[in-house]
Amino acid sequence: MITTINALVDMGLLVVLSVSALMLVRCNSPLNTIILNALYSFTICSLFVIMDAVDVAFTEAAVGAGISTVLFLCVIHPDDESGRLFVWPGPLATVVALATGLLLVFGTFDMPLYGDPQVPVHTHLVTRFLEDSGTEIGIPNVVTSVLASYRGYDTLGEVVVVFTAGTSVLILLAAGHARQDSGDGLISNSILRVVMPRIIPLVILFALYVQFHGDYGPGGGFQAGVILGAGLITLALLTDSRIMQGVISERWIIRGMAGGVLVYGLVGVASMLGGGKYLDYSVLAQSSTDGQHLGILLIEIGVGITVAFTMLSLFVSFNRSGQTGD
Amino acid sequence: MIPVSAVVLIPLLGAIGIVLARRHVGLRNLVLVLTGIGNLAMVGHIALNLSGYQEVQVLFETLPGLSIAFHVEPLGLVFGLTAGILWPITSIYAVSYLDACRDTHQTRFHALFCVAIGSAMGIAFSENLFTLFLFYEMLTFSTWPLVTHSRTREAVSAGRVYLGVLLASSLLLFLLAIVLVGNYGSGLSFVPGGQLASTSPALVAVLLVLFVFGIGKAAVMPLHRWLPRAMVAPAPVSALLHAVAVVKAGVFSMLKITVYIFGYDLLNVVFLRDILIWFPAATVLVASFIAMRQDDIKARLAYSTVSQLSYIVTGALMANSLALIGSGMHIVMHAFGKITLFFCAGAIMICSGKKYISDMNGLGRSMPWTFGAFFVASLSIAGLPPTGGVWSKWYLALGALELGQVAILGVLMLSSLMNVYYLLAVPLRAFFLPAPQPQARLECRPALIGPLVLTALLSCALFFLSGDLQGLLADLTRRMASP
Amino acid sequence: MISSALKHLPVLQVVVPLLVAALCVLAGSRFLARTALILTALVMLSISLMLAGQVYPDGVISYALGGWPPPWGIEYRIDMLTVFVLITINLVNLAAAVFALGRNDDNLGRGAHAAFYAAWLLCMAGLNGMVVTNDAFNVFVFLEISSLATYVLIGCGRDPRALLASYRYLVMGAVGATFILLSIGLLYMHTGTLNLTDLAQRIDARGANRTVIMALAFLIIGLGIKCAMMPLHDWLPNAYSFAPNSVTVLLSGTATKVALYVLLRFVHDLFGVDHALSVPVDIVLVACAISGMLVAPLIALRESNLKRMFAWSSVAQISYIILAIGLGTGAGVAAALVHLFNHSIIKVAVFMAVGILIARTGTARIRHLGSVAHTHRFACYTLLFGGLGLIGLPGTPGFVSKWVLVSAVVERGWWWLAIPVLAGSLASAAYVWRIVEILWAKPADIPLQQTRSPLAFVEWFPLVVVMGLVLWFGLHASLVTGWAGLAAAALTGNGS
Amino acid sequence: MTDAIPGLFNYWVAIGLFVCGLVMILDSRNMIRKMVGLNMFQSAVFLLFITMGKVENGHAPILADGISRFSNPLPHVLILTAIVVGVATTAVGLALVVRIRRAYGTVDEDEIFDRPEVEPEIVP
Repeated sequence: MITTINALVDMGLLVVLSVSALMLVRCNSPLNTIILNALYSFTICSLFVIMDAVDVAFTEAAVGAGISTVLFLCVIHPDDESGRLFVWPGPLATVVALATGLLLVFGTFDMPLYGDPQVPVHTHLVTRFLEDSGTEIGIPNVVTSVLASYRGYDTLGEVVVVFTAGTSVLILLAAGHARQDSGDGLISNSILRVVMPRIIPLVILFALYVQFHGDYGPGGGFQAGVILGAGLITLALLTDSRIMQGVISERWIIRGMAGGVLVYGLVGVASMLGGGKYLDYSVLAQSSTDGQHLGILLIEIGVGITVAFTMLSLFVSFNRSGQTGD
Repeated sequence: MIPVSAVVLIPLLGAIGIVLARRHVGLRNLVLVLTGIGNLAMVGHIALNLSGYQEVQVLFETLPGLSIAFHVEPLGLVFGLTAGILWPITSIYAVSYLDACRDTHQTRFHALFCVAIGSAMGIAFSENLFTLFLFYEMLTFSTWPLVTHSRTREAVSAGRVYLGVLLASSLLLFLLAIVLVGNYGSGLSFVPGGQLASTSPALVAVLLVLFVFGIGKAAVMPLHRWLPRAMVAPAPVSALLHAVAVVKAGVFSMLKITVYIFGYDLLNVVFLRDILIWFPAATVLVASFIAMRQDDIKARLAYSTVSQLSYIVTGALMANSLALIGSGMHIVMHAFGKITLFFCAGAIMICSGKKYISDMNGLGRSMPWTFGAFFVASLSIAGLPPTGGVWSKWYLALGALELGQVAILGVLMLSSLMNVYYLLAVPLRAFFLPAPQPQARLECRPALIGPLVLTALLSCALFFLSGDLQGLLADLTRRMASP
Repeated sequence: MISSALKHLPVLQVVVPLLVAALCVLAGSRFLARTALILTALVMLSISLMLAGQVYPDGVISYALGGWPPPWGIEYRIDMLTVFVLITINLVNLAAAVFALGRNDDNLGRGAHAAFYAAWLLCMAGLNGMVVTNDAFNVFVFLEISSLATYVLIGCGRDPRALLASYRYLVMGAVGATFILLSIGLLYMHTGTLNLTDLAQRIDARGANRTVIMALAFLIIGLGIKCAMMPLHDWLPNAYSFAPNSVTVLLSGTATKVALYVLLRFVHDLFGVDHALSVPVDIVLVACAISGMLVAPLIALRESNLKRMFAWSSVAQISYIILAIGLGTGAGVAAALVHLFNHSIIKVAVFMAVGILIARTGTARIRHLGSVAHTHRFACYTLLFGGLGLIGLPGTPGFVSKWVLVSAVVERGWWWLAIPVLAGSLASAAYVWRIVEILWAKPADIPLQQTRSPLAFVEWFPLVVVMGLVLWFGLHASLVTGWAGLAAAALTGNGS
Repeated sequence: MTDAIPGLFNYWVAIGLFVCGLVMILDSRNMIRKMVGLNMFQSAVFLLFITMGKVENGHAPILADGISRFSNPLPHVLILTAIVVGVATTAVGLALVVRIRRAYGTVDEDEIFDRPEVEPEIVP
């Protein structure tokens, strides 16, 4: 039985989470929905931290609370404010949802209890990751080891998902619309305009830290990419977006998106050429752990590039559509 | 030795030839007639070299145990010969008929006609149920455009009934029966003695029901509705397809299945057979009743066909060698008789514009050849000498006696009496009743009259040739006795 | 060099389209992307065929990605079943890719063409990835790659309703994917592993409990959405009808088929054919299948849009595959595979013909298509023959499918199931013939002569090839059925 | 049974979120709100995964001296990927919403579906 303070915090956060979920369901205004959604994301982030999933928490904070919120904000429209969002769910939806829920509750009684270390989840695959990754891969963050090496192929898939999303948004929002240059920056608050540009180098520095420190602590290419992307987006928001276009054209943003995927994919090709299986980093250098280090470094860079440029691309696409939509 | 499949491929190639020659009417018609003659020559070749055609010819093996294959056996040969002889005659009739109608889609018509005949040939020489079903459906689909040839609203709606009944029965019941035979029986091939010897009696009974009602082309009531509706088609279609190829394909399938899938030994012990036989028997009577009340000549002929088809189905269900001979002969006799009648009906419609029997008083004197042929053919259908029809009915009657079903014998006799009444009435009315107004001579051009006189003469000739036919079929019964 | 590349074929099957997609976006040129699409499609098909050449004599190929042995790493596992599906979808892909070069009815903005072809390749990479992988979570990742790409491909349709269709598919698809993720989580919870082979063994060893049953339930719902099983089919008709024609061709032969494959894999491999689960999976699948095969054709019969009508027909045909899967026997699996292949090639031909017709006449409204057959013979005759295949008339692959299916049904002892199967055929006959009647016999509604235009090579060539396959496999089905039998043996041999 | 309530509470909350999300997806008219529901729906599953990865008295799975008990990193890896997949889906969905608004002037499903279906002009 779990009686630690950890469990109490856990339960408390769960209650907060439930409340915010209910508020979200009942919420009637689009803007509030989005803000509440961000709140909900942060709560669940804290829960992830409590449950030792620091990398996940980091990602959820960057994505669930960060990127998603930005995307939602790009899409809502002043006209939507008038409509009532919440309606009491119809009988069909209620029955379907409740039936699913009851089925799940029924199933929970065979599930392992929270924190029980003696269940198959903790005794089968994971023992190798925890016990041997130190010698096989040689980096402390087991999540990074598993993510980038043991299940590196899934991560390639993940990058491709990001790339696919970027490409998809590009296709959807490029359709038939000539590019319109916005005049001034979007945020006219003068304090922000003064302060933010000075912070942005720090943001970029932080991103680089997260990128390369992922082996040792929470973080990695994905989170770094999001931060870098966010920094550049902020820059664009604050200043004349043409400045950003001067720095980097849309063409190159798109190429960057593809470039990261290629970096990742070609690391795999390189390991095939080196005589190993696809994404077997051990063959990339003299010693197997050096190879793993090198491989993980390279693919994390690939991830970072794709994610950062995809964030930029998403922003550019949505931003353009926002301007031309009116 | 030319392979059996040539009888199927010649008409199909002919169809392609007709389409290719569509810009030159003369060439197209030549191709048509040559295809018909070539096909007849091929069937004749098979008939004369029976000993050379003992082998099964496998065209495609779709799956193990599921192949498109052909063989030659007496029943199929009889059906194939009948269709083969009548087709070139019909071609000549069809060309002149459509020209007389100033039809503008003759290429389509003739090409599909070839496909339909090819399908009928495929049915005749099919070696197994799969091949039979393939060509059965091909026949259904290739005749749909012929039924709806005029593209009028009435024709399209008739086409729907036509396709609906035939497809529904074949896909739901016939196919189910084939699948069951394939899975529970020992194979799909037609072999003397049948394929169901080792199956349970209940399954055999179910299969019998499925086959009798699944083969919609045999038009056993209540699945007969498509046949009268199909009469919107041009006369040559009604003549060859709905008196010979399509409907005979149905009853022929019935016969072939009873002989080669069930086997008479098995069929005679199925209790349900004695109940089921009353469906075709009732059809014989009821259709004759309806035919008596029809004034439209093609409708009357259509119901007469329904009735005569059920003679054959009844014969097939009697499951004895006399009835088999009778049924096999009736395929031929009825074909020659009925095609003549339809040729006549077409000729009357083209040349005098009349289609109601009540309008035909005295018409015989202005169209003596046509009504003469009608008279002869009516005798054949009714089963009176000197036409071939007498023999087939004779054997069917003997078969009914052997079965011990005197009631069925009665039904057949009664129906024949009605045949006499409703068919012979037409020429008698035309020759002996006075015409409402004096008429000029209306007889059609020779190309239209020639075929119908020829088929009428052939009906008479069959009276004398029936010995050969009987010999052929008796050979089959011997083969069944010693599989 | 070559021989070493042969060792890597399983992963190349997926990585080649992935990287080419990235290169397409990098290059950004429409011309290059089109060339790359065709070449990659060819390469993918060749890889599948070569894999078949390797698997047939050698048995199963296991490829450990990253060099980590399964179950710790991700494993690619190729057996006869895998290559069967691989060849099917890559064949379809090649045909659809060539067809996509023709007149396209998409709504792409400037500069989006290269991205469109990239999305196409990503979709195929995702689908191939789902097929070759032997890792439950990897299935989910590649499912999402293909799904995202599919959403956008559908959304490229010219009609604005394509956007709605795509959106709806996205929502349903995301729910389905989440169900699948949940199911994978529950399986992982019960066994501690993600490798399918390992999972099967551990489920066998530990027995089933409520967690596993729930996992199965959510899996069936999730995959049911992706493969458009009857009550969960809502997205499919609109998605197919408003997508660009070439995309419809692609999807009809690949996306749902791969979902069915995954269903087959999970249901048979993990839960075993005769596994003593206390839930009647077979009954559920069969009930859904029956409702699909009877209801969908009736809706198709009332449909006013040609493409949507054939989309409903897909729902119906998919039900046959689900029925075969639900039988839970080796013969059932074989029947499912046979129909999977046969329906793919028939539907591809049909949708190509429909695409050609719509591109010419400018309308998909059935009632505007009167007498079109007289001016657009090629497309209409293909449509006719494809339709006959959908009905399942002898001489077409459809008959072979139904024959094998009904035989499997009878073998299972449920001979009465043959009745809905055949009734479904009859219902298909009704909607097919309705179209035939209009195309051939209804008076023309639009100035037909003006709609004539010569067929481009990329339009008729793939159609002729696919039609050739349809004709060939209608008459010589032994290759397909034999292979399906081997594949079924590979599958049912694994689970128990 | 005394363990069940604290031991399974996480799951139950996750299920509650799951149901809330499902209701939002099934019954929202507003397409944007539907996407929010989808996010919630997915996060419920994430919560379930992370819950099963937790080990009592465990630490974040970063190897360090003196710590021997770690929570399970594998669910973390899976959910990292799943979160990314989720946001990718959201992005594509919202892009579609933007296009739908452009084409129909609204993001209210009922409003769009209440309109009569207009077939586009025939353009051969």
